[in-house]
Amino acid sequence: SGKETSGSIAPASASHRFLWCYCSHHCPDDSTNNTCRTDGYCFTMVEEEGGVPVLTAGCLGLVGSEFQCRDIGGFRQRKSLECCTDEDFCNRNLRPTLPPLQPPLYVDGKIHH
Amino acid sequence: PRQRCHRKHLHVNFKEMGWDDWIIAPLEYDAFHCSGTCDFPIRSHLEPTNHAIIQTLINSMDPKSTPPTCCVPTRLSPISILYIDSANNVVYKQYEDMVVESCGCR
Amino acid sequence: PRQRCHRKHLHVNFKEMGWDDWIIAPLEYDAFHCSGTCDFPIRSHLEPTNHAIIQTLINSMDPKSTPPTCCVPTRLSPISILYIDSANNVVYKQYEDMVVESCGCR
Repeated sequence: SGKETSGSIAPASASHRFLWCYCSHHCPDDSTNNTCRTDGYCFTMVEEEGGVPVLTAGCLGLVGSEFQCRDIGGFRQRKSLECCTDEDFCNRNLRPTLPPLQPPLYVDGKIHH
Repeated sequence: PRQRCHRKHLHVNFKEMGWDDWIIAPLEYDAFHCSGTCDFPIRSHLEPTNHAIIQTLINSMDPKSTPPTCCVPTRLSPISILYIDSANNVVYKQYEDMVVESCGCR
Repeated sequence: PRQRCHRKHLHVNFKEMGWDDWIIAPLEYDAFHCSGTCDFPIRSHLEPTNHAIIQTLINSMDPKSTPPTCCVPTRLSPISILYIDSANNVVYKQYEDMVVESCGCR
């Protein structure tokens, strides 16, 4: 699920200035010191990989940020993403939490995973 | 871990392709190519379209319903080639979109 | 036989994505997507760039050296969405590049 933090501008009206973000895991090739720059949003995401929560962070463009920074109900993999745009490197302090585990389907006495 | 969408070298050798009978120069150059995965969220440097983002979201919800988006060139640049044309003239011509400058998810 | 690059249906259901809390209409639409192989020679309707042609040639000569080119959207069109923004205003906005009109090899 994705959330914008309080104080951040709604996706559609983010002004066309550039924002510096903290970046980890798959920064742009020309990135220096784990930073990147965008016309849109910084993000931090937590996703479960092999049972372990992994944090990644970086830049999202303004185009499509209304979709990428939005809560998504049905991700196959447990993951949660938060966006921000209020100040440079605002994603350094974001700590999204993994959505709760889906309860297994319990039908006529047999547990279906 | 799987490598994300990025630009990689692609050495093109016109001689090996048997084109040194019409191409004078260059006989080789680096065209680059794009390779790697396009996972959610698609970072800004991969310049996703709205459609690419929607497709990526749906793929991550139901991988069987649609494939992930593909890592392809988003910016290309030309090179000029000196060659002999069919009338045996030596020609110097700029060929568009011959070198990958950046890759993205589409 | 493997299907060549072409456009296929992709039904997008914003309600299933849990977005009916902000999107009023449409709650579903056909975004289409691109699928299929990009084999040599790449037909004209797939609008290959020079780079795509060179990469396809090299892939057919030495498949290990580079992957084939990828079937991706080459022409997209917008849709307009009626939604409620974070300040609780009802907004009607055109979103670019939401529907695939044609596919090609890149």
